[in-house]
Formats: sequence, structure tokens, C-alpha cells
Amino acid sequence: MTKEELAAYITENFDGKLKPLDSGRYDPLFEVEADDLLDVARALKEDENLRFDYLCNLCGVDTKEHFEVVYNVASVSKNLRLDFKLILPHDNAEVESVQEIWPAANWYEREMWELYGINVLNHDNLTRFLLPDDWDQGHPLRKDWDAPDFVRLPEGE
Amino acid sequence: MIGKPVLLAELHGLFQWLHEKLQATGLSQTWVDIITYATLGVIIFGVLSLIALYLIWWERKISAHVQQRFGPMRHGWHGWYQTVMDALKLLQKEDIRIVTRDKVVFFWAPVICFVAAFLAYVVMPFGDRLIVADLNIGILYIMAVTTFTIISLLMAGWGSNNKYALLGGMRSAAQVVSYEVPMVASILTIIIFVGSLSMMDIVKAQSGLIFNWYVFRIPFGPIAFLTYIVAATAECNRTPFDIPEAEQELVSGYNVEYSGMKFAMFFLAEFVNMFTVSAIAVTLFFGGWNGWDFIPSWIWFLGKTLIIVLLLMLFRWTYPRLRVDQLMEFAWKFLVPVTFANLIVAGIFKYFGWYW
Amino acid sequence: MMAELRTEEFIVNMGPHHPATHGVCRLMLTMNGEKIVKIEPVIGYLHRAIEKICENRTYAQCIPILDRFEYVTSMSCNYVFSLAAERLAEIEVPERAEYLRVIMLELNRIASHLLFYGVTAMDIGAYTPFLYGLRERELIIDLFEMTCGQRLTYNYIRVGGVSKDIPKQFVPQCRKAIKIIGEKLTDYTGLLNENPIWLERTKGIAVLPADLAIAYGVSGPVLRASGVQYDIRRNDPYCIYDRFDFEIPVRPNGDCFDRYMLRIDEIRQSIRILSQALDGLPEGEIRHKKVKDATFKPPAGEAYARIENSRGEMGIYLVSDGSKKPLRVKTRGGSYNQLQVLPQYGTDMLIADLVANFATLDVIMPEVDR
Amino acid sequence: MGLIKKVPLFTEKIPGGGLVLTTLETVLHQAQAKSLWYLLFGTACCAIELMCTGASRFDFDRLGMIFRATPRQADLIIVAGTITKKMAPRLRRLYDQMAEPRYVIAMGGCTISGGPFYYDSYAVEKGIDHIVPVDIYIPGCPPRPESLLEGCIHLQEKIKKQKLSDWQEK
Repeated sequence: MTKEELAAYITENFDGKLKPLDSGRYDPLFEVEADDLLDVARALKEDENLRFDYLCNLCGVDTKEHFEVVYNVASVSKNLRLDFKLILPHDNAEVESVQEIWPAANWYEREMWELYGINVLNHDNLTRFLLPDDWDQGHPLRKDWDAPDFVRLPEGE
Repeated sequence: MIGKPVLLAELHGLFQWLHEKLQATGLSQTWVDIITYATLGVIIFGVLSLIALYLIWWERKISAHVQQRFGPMRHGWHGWYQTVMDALKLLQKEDIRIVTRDKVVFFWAPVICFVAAFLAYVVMPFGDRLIVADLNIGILYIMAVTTFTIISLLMAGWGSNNKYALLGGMRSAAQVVSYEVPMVASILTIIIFVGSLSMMDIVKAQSGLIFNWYVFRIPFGPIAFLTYIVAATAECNRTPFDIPEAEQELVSGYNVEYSGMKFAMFFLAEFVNMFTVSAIAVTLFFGGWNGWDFIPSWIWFLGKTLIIVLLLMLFRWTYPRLRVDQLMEFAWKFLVPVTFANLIVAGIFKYFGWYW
Repeated sequence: MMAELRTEEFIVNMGPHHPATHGVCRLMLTMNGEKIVKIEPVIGYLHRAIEKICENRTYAQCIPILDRFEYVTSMSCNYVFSLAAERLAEIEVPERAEYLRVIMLELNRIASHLLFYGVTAMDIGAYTPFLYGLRERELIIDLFEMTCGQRLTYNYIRVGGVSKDIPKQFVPQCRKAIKIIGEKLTDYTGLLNENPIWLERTKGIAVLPADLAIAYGVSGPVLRASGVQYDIRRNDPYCIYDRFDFEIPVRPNGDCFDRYMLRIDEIRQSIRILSQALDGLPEGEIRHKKVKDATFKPPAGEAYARIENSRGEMGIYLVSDGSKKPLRVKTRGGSYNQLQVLPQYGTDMLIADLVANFATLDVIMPEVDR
Repeated sequence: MGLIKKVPLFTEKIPGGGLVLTTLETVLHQAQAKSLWYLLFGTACCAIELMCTGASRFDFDRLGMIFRATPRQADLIIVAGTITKKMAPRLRRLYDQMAEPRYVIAMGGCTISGGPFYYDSYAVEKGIDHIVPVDIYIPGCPPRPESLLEGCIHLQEKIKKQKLSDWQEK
């Protein structure tokens, strides 16, 4: 099942929930709405000729205007790869936790919350674990983040 | 006796001469005894701590050569005074008072371990008539004394107020106790043939050439020797039984909190224990100081012991470590039955007089 | 009837400084006597904000930072970033550069597995294999030093190819090194595999079931030791791995012994790949013409590149907005998921088994903390 | 009185530096310098180089340095690798747990000034000399085993030249 067949299969089976995007350069990239994220994810996992049971990566992206939450999934048995992402407004962004479908997402979501401030709903252990315990300077990976002792690389010529 | 002593090389002539000189000074008998045993004690302590220092250096060199590297090289020819420097450095280290309610236990643990390690040498036959006191319960005395180390490890584990030390202390107590049983049983099989507990009788019973050594008393000797060596490595906490100070699990077990001289005492005691254990093995199985007469007897004894120590050291650098429950299982389910079976069959053979 | 002896559990910190945790991982163990009731990994002691740094660096400057992302196999970090950048800008890498990349990646995999072999044996108590493993690893480090001058963080594979060509004596010395390592493997397994203590300490200990592994995103040797045939070199092919014939070692029962033995088999497979790559090394230039370090600007877009690293799938999700600096670099390492799955299957065994289990997972902290 | 002052000079000339004439001070410091037990403390890439230095090719044991697992028995801590803000209090506590004549080697760029993580990193301590008093700095990222050995030899020289008086107020 090549990438084009996968893209075609997805567009006609998921009736508009997964809109294809052209900014993906290698694997098929789709966009999904915030509220039907969970059932799309469950469908991707249960669909018998997709079987996306392996979460490669889950990360937040801050593009100054909005946040994006990107899910890269793969299927171990069917050798498939798929990315889909979620556009969220810049202030008080929220996303459902996909922990029941892919347990691997637990730490990824926790890290995304800690570094970006994207709130993850009904996540079982949303606490700080990368930054020091007494960290009070907000979420560092945001583009607009700054701190007194944060030294930026001086611009080259 | 076995051949005439070769001039001064047989040290017992020297001690005899010194003893008569002391007798002649006319002091009362009690004073003479006090002085002789005091000097003998100092000599034994000096010789043994030198041997222990040498063994530490030797272990570092052997481990280096087993691992294809050099080991201490810069300090003296092949780093011969490296361990002297270690000891001197440990002397200067700060003696850390840790916050623990039972300071007495914490303080006395290394002392007991250190003293217990040296007590066993009262009855050790270093050579022809070179023995401090030939007790008629020699080997029994040694067994009683070497179990002191369990108490000191437990005290160290408990006194250091540190979880890792506690785990290390508990483990070492369980291990040394459960390996005491097969060790004593394997010694008993030899005592059956000798008929007396005194160390001098044991060595005399093996006089003559190699064929009289108990290690060749098929089939009891080799079995007893093997079980003894295994139990002995467990007795002095060496790999593959070095659970108490397992670096990877317990961050060096019971001596986590000890620094400076206290740690040096534990470290020295461990090597003196290793020497004791191999000395007993030599006395029981390899005929103590028996050998051809042109070499003095105490050099025979020293040479054989160092070979056994070499064996113990090679164990350490080749074997991985056993888990605690596997270690217990091995002791109770394998070693104890084997040694007791060996003991019983040896007893039957001795009773009916069939042994050859 | 003796009153029930009240034993309460106590918490032991296999703290940030501990000989068994490679680097600074802290495991809070709730223990009942020697048995472990609960494991709670506390990480973040090596969080160096690599992703934040990469957002303010040009593409050529990102590569030395990503060397430190996974410093035992830095070649694969360089490679996966350049693969992501090449997928963004649709760049064709010349033949010779592809072969050089495969050679460097496989050499780095062997070096990492040798380090794994040494450290695992040391954690289970045998000190000598550590020195043997590192002795062979030095052969490979000499090869790297010959080409890119550094022993650990190479900065060798760049976007569009490799930075320097290999010296003349690289190929013969590499062949000699592979032959030596191939022979020495029999010594290594001879020292440990027939050793009853080693077998007792690793056989049947800490079995990781396959479905739990897949659910938690475990990949690489740990996943293949649980019986799942999934290797990114075969299932999601990149570079020119489809030209070489090598099998993917898989072992069925997922205990510590299988994870250990699988890495030894992988060394043998890497040696096969290396000998084929060395035979087929073509001539030609070593870097794509148009890619200049200072002015490389990929078009806007995003791509996820993932490769088979010695510790599982290593991936980089690269988002570019067309400027000189990447908008977002998300680094994904294999140890992150292996540490996440540890509390699920690593409990109710002795602390010695936890040390053995943790060693065979081969978790190193820069991949977890980034 | 001058003789006592010049004693260390005499010992240099006697081949092998006869121990008989040296003052207690030089003997003590010789012992400290010749048996430095380093603490097994590696956080990042420099830890791999520390392991390689301890392995067969560049052997630490030649200088009489063996690794100890507990800070109590170590008298040298080689800080190998990046110290992040979360790790700094741990490093300070480890340093406090060590027994007194203790020395610190800062190995690698990260421990000197934050190294490659100086710019743009919100979580890395920029150098460790404000956490623990450092004796020897070894530059390099990661420094080669030879430079680590050279650093250790420099530390040994420094210990040998130390005076007992300046040991108290250190």
C-alpha cells in the first residue's frame, strides 16, 4: 500500500474528518478538528487494513500565530506511516489526551504541556518532570518566551 | 622430624634462641609470657598488615592484567608502593561524623571487623614449630572467631543510618551465616581423617610428599576442597558472592558511610580475611608447610596460600554476581546436602577403616 | 497466633548519582524488603533544551548541537537531521556520500553495541567484559578520528552529503577492524553465554510482552527481542539499505538474555553490511553541489525522518518556514519510550533484577531529557 | 635553621627522592597526590570519555586512580558532563558528602562555561565554579582521554606543591 493509495483510502473512508494538507514533504499529512480527534484516532487504530498501533511521535509546534499538535503514527504490521495535526488558538489551547489509544502518548503530552502550556484534558499525571521543580518562568519553548538570564545567540553578519 | 632446619632460614631456631635469652634475664614467668606473646602479637600484626597491603596491590595488578591494562605503574617499579600511598592517604582523610543515633555501633563496627580478622592467626601454623599457641581445639577456634565479621557487617549496616547500608548489612548477614554451614561441614570431613582438632596435628597427618595431602584423598578430599573454596569466597564477600557491597545495586553496600581510616579498616580486614581463608585451605588440604627440606617451611606455607589467593582473585574478575535468593538457594539446596553427604560417607569409611 | 508483622514499604532513591543508572536517571523505588513494588522514574537532570537551541541556529549549526542529543551514536543524530532536511528540500545525495553514510552509521551501531555489552556485563557484576568491549570500541573510534578528527561528537554527516572524504588507509583499516571484532565476538559470548551465573541472572528475567512494547512505542532491539519483526531499515527503508542483504535478528521471549543476545547478533549483521558497503564504495563527489552551509534555505513545510538507531527508532520532526533557521526541531529517541515502559513491567522483582533489566534496556539520558 | 627550609631541595637531588630527609608535609602530600580515588560521577558525553580513560587503552589505574561509588570514599570528583539547573543542588550535596582533602576537576566545556549550551538554553548552569570550588579545568567537548590524564597529572602537581598552612583555610 503506497503513500498515494493510503492518502486516497483515508480521504474516502474518513468522510472529511481528515483533510489532506500539502505541506507534508514525505509522508501523507492530514488535518483533523479538535473535537473529533478521539474517534479519528480510534478509527485509525481499529481499522483492520490500517492498524496504526504505534505512535512514533507527538509534539507541539508554536508558529507565532497558532499552536499545532502533530501526531506521527505508524503501523507495525502493515508498514504504513501517517502524520496528522491539529490547529489550536494561541491562548489557552486545549487538546484531548489520546492516552487510552496510544499509551506511549502519556509522557509526550506531559512534555508538551510543560514546555508549551498546551493543556491536555483528562491526562492521568500532568505534572512537571523535565524542568527543575522550583521552575516558575512559564513555558520555555514558546516563541514569545523570555527570561532575565536567557542569553540568545547574537545574530551573525 | 622432616629433615634438619637449614641454618637460620628455619625461623623457629631463632625464636627458640630469643626465648632462652629472655628466660635467662631472670624475670618472673608471667612477665616472660607477657613479653613473648606481646612481641609475637606485634610481629603477627606487622607481617599480616604488610601481607594485606601487598595483596591489595597484587589484586589491582592481577585485575589489570586480566583486563589487558597495566594497573599501578607510576609509583615505584610497577607501582609497588601504591598501596602504601593509599594507606597514608586514608590516614589523612577527614573522619566524617554522620547523623545517627547509635554512634557507638557506627564507631565500633570497623574495629570489630579489623580485630576479628587478626584473631584467627593465633593458631595458624606458619611453619615448622612456627605457631603462636598450638591449641588443641585449633580449627574450632578459627571457625568461632571468623563469624565475628557478621556482627560487624550488621553493625555497619545498621549504624550508618542509610538505606543502602541497611540492605547491604542484611544481605551480608544472611549470606555469611548460610555459607558457614557448608564450610564447617567440609572442614569436618577432614577432621574425621585427622582425628584431632589441633592445627599442628592436621599438618603432621599430611606430612610426607604430595600423596599424603588430603586434597588427594579421593573421593572426599576434592569434594570437600571444592565446597570449602566456594563457601570461603562467600565468607569473605568476594564475587560471585559479593552481594553486600555490590557496586551497581547498593552503591558499595555496608561501607557506604565510612571514609578515611574506618573504610581502610574494612578494606584491610577483607583482604586479611581472604588470606586467612586461603591459609586454612592450605593447612587442611595442601599439607600446610610440608614440602622438600631445602626450602624453609614457612616459605612453603606462604607460597601455597598465595596460589589459593590468586584463585580467589581470578574468581572476582571473571564471574558475574549472583542474586540474593539464588545465592541462598545455592547454599541450602546444593552445598549443604553435598557436604553433609560427603561427611557421612567419610564417617562410614573411617568407622569401618576402609579408606586407603 | 503471632501478630501479623507490620512491614511498611520504604522508598529508596536510585538517585541521580548511581553507578547502575547510566548518567543521571533517578528511579524512586517503593520497596517491600528486597522486592520492588513501584518504580517512578524522575528525569530532567540532563534537560539541556536542545530543541530551543536548534530553533535559533542555521541548519549547519544545528548538527553539532544534535551530536549531543545522543552522544553514543552521534553519527545517527547527524544523519537523521540531514535526512529530514533533505526530505524538506527534496535533495538527491550523491552515491559515494550514501555509501559513506551507511559505513559510518553501521560502525557507530557496532561501537554503541560494544559499549552496551560492556556496561551491561558490569552492571550484572562481571567487570572484565567492560574492558574487553571498550578495547574493541577503540578500534572503531580510531576510524572515526581518522575521518572527522573527533572521538565522540563527529559533526561529519551534513545536509546533502558528508563533510570530508575518507583518507586512503580508512578502507583497509576498517576491514581489519571488522575482522577483529567478528572474531572477538566469539570470545565475548564464550565468556558469558555458557556461564551459569550469567544465564541465571538474565534468562527469563523481566519479560517485556510484545503488545505492551508496541503500545508504549518501544522500538529497536528491545522490541525485536520481544518477538516483533520491525526494523526501520526494512519496514520504512531510507538511504540505500535496500541494496544490502542482511537479516533482521528477532528473538521470541523478550527477557534480559534475549535483549542482550540480540545486540550481539546485530553486530554480526552490521559487519555483513559493512563488508558489502566497503566492497561497493563508488568514486564521485561527496556532497550535493547546491547545498552551501551558510545559505541553505529549505522551502516551507514539515517532514518526519526516522532511522533505526542502536537504541530504537530515532526521529526528527522538522518544521521549516522557509528561513535559514528551522521553525521547530522535535527530537525523538528510543530510550524515552523504553524508560516509560519500565514501570509497567519492571515491578515485583528484586533490585538486582531491576539493575539487570535497566542495563539491557540500554537507556541513556540525553535521549530522554534532550 | 636554613637547612630545614632547603630540605625539599635536597630530596630532589637524591635519586629516587629518599624519604628520610623530607618533611612530614611533603610525605603527606605525596601520598594524597599518588592515590586519588575519583567519584563515579558522569552526566553527559564527557562520561563516555571518562569511561574510555578508565578502560584498557588510557588506563587511569596507572596513576593510582580507581573509581569509588560513594562520595565518602572519594577524594576527587571529576564533574564530567553538563550540569543543569536541576542537577546543581545534587552536585553541591555530593561535594559536601566527600571527606575533607577533596579536589574537583571540571571536565569539558559545559562545566567551565556551559559549553555549546551557553546560548539559548534555559536549563543549563553556565559553568560550575559557583557551585563547587574547582581545582583543574579541562577544556574540550568532550576532552580527549589524553587531556583528561594531563589534567589529573596537573592536579597531582598542584597537590604536591600545596602547603599544609593553606590547607586549613581552603
